[in-house]
Amino acid sequence: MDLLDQLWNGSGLAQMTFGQFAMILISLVLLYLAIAKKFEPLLLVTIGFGGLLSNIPGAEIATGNGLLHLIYEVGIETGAFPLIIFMGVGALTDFGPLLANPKTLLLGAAAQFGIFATLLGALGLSALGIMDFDLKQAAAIGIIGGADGPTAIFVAGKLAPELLGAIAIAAYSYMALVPIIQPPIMRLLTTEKERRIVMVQLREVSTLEKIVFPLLLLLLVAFLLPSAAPLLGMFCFGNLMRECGVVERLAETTRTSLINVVTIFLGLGVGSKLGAESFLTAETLGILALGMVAFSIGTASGVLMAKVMNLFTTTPINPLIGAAGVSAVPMAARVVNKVGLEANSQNFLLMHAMGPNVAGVIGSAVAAGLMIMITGG
Amino acid sequence: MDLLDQLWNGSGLAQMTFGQFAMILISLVLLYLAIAKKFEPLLLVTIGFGGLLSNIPGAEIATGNGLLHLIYEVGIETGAFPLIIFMGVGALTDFGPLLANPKTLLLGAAAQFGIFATLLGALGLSALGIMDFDLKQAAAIGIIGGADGPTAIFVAGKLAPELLGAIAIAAYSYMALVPIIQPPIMRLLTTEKERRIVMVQLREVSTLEKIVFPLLLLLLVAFLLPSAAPLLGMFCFGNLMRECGVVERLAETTRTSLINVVTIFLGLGVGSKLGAESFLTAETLGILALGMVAFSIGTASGVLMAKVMNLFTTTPINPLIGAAGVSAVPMAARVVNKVGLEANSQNFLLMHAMGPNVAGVIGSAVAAGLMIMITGG
Amino acid sequence: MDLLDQLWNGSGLAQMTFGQFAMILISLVLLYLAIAKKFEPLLLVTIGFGGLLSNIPGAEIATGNGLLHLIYEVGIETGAFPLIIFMGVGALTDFGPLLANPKTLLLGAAAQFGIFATLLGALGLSALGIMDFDLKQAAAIGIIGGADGPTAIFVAGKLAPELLGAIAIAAYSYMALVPIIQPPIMRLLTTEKERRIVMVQLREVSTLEKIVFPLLLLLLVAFLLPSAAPLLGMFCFGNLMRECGVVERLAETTRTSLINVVTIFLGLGVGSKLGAESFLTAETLGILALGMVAFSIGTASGVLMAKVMNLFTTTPINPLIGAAGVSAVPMAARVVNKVGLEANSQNFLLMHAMGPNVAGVIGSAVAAGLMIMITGG
Amino acid sequence: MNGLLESGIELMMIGMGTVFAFLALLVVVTQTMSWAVLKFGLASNALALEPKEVGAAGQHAYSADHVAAIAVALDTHLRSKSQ
Amino acid sequence: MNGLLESGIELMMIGMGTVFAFLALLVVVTQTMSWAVLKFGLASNALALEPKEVGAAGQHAYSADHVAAIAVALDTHLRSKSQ
Amino acid sequence: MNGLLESGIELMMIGMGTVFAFLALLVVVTQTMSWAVLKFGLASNALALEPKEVGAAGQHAYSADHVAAIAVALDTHLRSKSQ
Ligand code: NA
Ligand code: NA
Ligand code: NA
Repeated sequence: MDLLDQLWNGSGLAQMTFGQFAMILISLVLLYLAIAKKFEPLLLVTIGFGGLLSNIPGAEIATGNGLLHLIYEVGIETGAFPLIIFMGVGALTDFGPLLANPKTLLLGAAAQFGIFATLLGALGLSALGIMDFDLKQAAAIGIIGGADGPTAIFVAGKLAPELLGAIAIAAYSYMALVPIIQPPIMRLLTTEKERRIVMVQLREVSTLEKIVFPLLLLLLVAFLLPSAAPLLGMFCFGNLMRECGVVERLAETTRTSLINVVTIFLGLGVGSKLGAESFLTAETLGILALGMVAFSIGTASGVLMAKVMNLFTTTPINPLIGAAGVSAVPMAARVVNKVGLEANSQNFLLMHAMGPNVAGVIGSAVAAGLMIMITGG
Repeated sequence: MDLLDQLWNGSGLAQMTFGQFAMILISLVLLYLAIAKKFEPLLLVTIGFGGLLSNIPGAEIATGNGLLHLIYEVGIETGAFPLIIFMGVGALTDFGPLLANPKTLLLGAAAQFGIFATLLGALGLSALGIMDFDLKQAAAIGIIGGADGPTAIFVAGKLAPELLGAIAIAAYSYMALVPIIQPPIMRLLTTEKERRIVMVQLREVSTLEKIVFPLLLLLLVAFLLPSAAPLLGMFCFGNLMRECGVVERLAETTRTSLINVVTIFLGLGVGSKLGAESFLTAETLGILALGMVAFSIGTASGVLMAKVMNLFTTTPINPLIGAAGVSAVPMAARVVNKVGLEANSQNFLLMHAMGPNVAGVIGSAVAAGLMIMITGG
Repeated sequence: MDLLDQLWNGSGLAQMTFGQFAMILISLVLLYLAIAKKFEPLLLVTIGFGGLLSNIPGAEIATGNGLLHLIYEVGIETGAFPLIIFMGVGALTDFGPLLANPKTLLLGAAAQFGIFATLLGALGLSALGIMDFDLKQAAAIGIIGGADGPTAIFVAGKLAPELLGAIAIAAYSYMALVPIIQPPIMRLLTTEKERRIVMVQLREVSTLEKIVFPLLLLLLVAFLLPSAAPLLGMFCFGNLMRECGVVERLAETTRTSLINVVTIFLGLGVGSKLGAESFLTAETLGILALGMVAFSIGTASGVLMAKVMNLFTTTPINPLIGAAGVSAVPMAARVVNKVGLEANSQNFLLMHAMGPNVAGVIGSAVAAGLMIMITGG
Repeated sequence: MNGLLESGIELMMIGMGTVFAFLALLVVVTQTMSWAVLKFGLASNALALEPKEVGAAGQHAYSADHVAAIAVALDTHLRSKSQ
Repeated sequence: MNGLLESGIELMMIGMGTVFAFLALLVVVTQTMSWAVLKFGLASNALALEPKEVGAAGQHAYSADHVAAIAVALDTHLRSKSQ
Repeated sequence: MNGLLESGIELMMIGMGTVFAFLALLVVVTQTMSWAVLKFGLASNALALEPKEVGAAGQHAYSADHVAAIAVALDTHLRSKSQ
């Protein structure tokens, strides 16, 4: 019978490829990690479900006029969603700890070494003939080391959209793995005595300083590194709305309804890049491996930078807080606090680690701007 | 004087057609029913007002670059708005009662007979030369029997956009009329004794079952009926966000701000299809008549199915809950409860009716997917 | 070294024009006024920051595929954002005081004289060869006198997008300056005795009247002035959602999340029109000067109209409330109250001034519709 | 340029005329509507009397501020008693 | 037109068949899943027991209504005492 | 491929240099700004002292939790007294 044939031919069983089946399993693993293990659930639930939808054979949800493809085109190809998320993150960020101790910005700078080392690693793998990444792709992969989901997605969307799925998965997975990846590196590179260092209490920061800082940051970007202006501009805008005190209803919506809605669609849009044919490649394995290296090097650089700074300063810095410079806000700062408490149960490093933590966001946005400018995004 | 002429020629009085005048009256009636009689107000207020705006002569709000036409193109032609609403409905749906008594899924299946009978009716009217519906149009009209607004709009947008206004009006009107349409049919097809049947109390359902169910449903769709994946995928996504417990802020926004905003724009977009020239046709009358038939047959099928199931089972089912299988959540379940209480004032059927009620949503989405696949949407 | 050259050439210092530098200063002044002086902060913070972003050399945020340009195209060029804001304003507006004393609608009519006088002024400056505005531009400039931000942006977007930045800045600046601009004019045109007039207490208005009024207003627009239908239609829609009592969840979202999100993007989109090359022109100075005139004439007309009405009525009107007819809701009504209290410390005019205040919104939307129709928007 | 000024004057006259006529008509129509509502006793009909769907928007008879005020007052009151 | 009616009948039969088959299969799969969850004691595992992230959505053990009710009751109580 | 590695090394050096230079400059600028704010007594000026527009976001001096706590405490207190 004709219609029964049509029904069978239209069914998933008749059309499913092995790759799609594998991707459905991978998506289910992502959902398991997000739900049962609480790995960055806001993004991994949405990306994971998007991945499921994208690999349903014949449904064409992630291609043509399918909803997920439209979401991708409207929000990710244009860069709009990552930028709006960044605005929301700005509206959620308190620069107080950073303003109380601005030197910690240098820790956020050092941790970006992970980005550039990974870029070099990606090019090295290509030089050895193991992988085949060009400069743009290597730059996009490097940004995983920035430990900033929206920054990574923004850069990948500009420089290497074909790798966006793998890069986003790697970025969020390693951000979720921060409590597992960072502590051994932190312990390896510091002595027990260093980990016990008690830091001077942070001064209170005035409202005016908090209002002026995002404007100052934006002006510096405008004068020196305009290519970082979209990311840092939206970040500073969100933060100014938060701090200026006269548009509280806008700030409130930005950090609740707006960021939530955009997170859902960003996740689905990224998920649309988990189609089997583009995700199940050797490149993805390379990206996952390089991402892990990026995180480790970033963590190490931050810690070592803090030790270097201690050679030049009289008010000592606990080198553990350098690890927070990779960003992964606020997870990395919490990890610092936990490792610090192991060494000295009275030493609360959380607020001290928040400075390098948000500095890491600025640092990787600066690195992202540079990459886009130089490799011509 | 030139300008005065221009003013008069631009006025509504000079340009209004009789059709537009009639449609303005019809829109006012819809608003009256929504506001004074509380007929599905969330949709009939917005659709009704959209209808008013669309019939203002010369304002061109529902054509060209007019706002309502843009809304239609962006949100309804693409299918995005009904799908987002479905995600929101998923985030509002509790599958607990269904999981406690999965057999009630069969009641949700039976009630879809209304859909297919109506399809046949529409084709019959065409065969008789009374109307002139082709297969796609007949399928879109049949979906009214699914008693699911967003499903009906989604299908009509794909298969018969020219009938979308009439189909949406019919679907929401009859959903509002459930308390009037269903009880006589329910009483006619059941004995007093049947209506008094007390059902076994539902067991408690664990969180894990609630988390796994939407994934299971989606996988079944993926393997067997991918054409239902957009609708059921977004529905399951919303439900997973609701149940998984780790993205509560996303679920909360989905079932409040997001669904509210999209409801407003969906209503206005549907309203843009109430232009006189496309709505004031014999087809609209046919659709309204067929929609009524669809509802009645769906109700009857659900009730009769419950009676059939009672022939094969030891734990008796009150056949009234079969009527809830048409969906129209939660109105149909409330009607079941009310009719049940008339027969036995101690017999609360509400929770028992919620199972077939949400099963009806799944059932009509499955039917919708089928229709789109077979008639080639 | 090649890369260092590229870095320097890409920097803001190397690329910045004097105009961009000046616009950055102007944007900072707008932010200062918004934050420190609380000048219409919801719009001036967002427009000001948009202006900053638009003048970062080389960042191209407000051109091509830049986020702000996309926002402009999607939301302002189409007219969608001002219309959605108007819907939100409708959901925030209480027509009670107006319904209790409908004659105050005439005060809202009189105050629109500022619009037409300014239009004439703009054409006069062109006739004198000082400026060079055509009829459409003059009409768009005149609307500043309506003291309604979204109306001004909507009209400018249709008739003179090249002047949109200056017109929006002028409109919101003068709305913020209402407490400074209006009182001297009000005192000049009234006697102490007139300012002391105590008005009859307003009657209570029934729910039904509040529900019928927006529909009545829309029908009048439909029959007489369809070109005002987009603006007044969305306004009435928001108001009907507010008053009808059956879609409270939609009304609530409209006046919170939705209006907040659209305000943010409207501000950024308007800010994208503050690029140096289009803003730093003699026309902008002309627009600022004309806008000030528009406000003053509007205020005077409202006050004088109230005095004229007192010649024909037995229940006296305090002429101060005429000044609220320019709209600038609710600032103008508060100014009326304050000036009234100076003359008679027991005379609270706030509620009496709310009538002409919302009448002014209707009046300028009517004027806007007219302008668009006649000058062919 | 004279032509431009002339259209401006014409536009001003027509414009103000229309605005006034429209709003004056709205006055009459509104007054008639209110009169009809009061005349036919509709101001107190079911529609007008039905309470708004308050739950959805979380509006309560006692606002959070109100509750806070009462609670604080009680708190203070009881503390003063306990001394 | 007969052809159209015939496809309609075919579509109805295939359609109802598929809907029934799909939902019947869902019944079986769901029952199996529930059985497995209960069988392997997963219904009470960590996952199921962890409380939902309630804070984010502002759900409190005592709702605003509840608090209002208590506050009002106390208010009344204390007023009556003070007379 | 060597060319690619070379551009990578160059990009790394320029990149880290720029990131450090930028953030170091930001350190100096920020410290200067904070110094100026404190120096000119702006930390306690009207702007800094004005309370944020709290009403709009529904933040109250007494949070709902706080009120709930007080109300529940009172509830308990009065019940214990009434026994
Ligand atoms: Na970072
Ligand atoms: Na259904
Ligand atoms: Na106005």
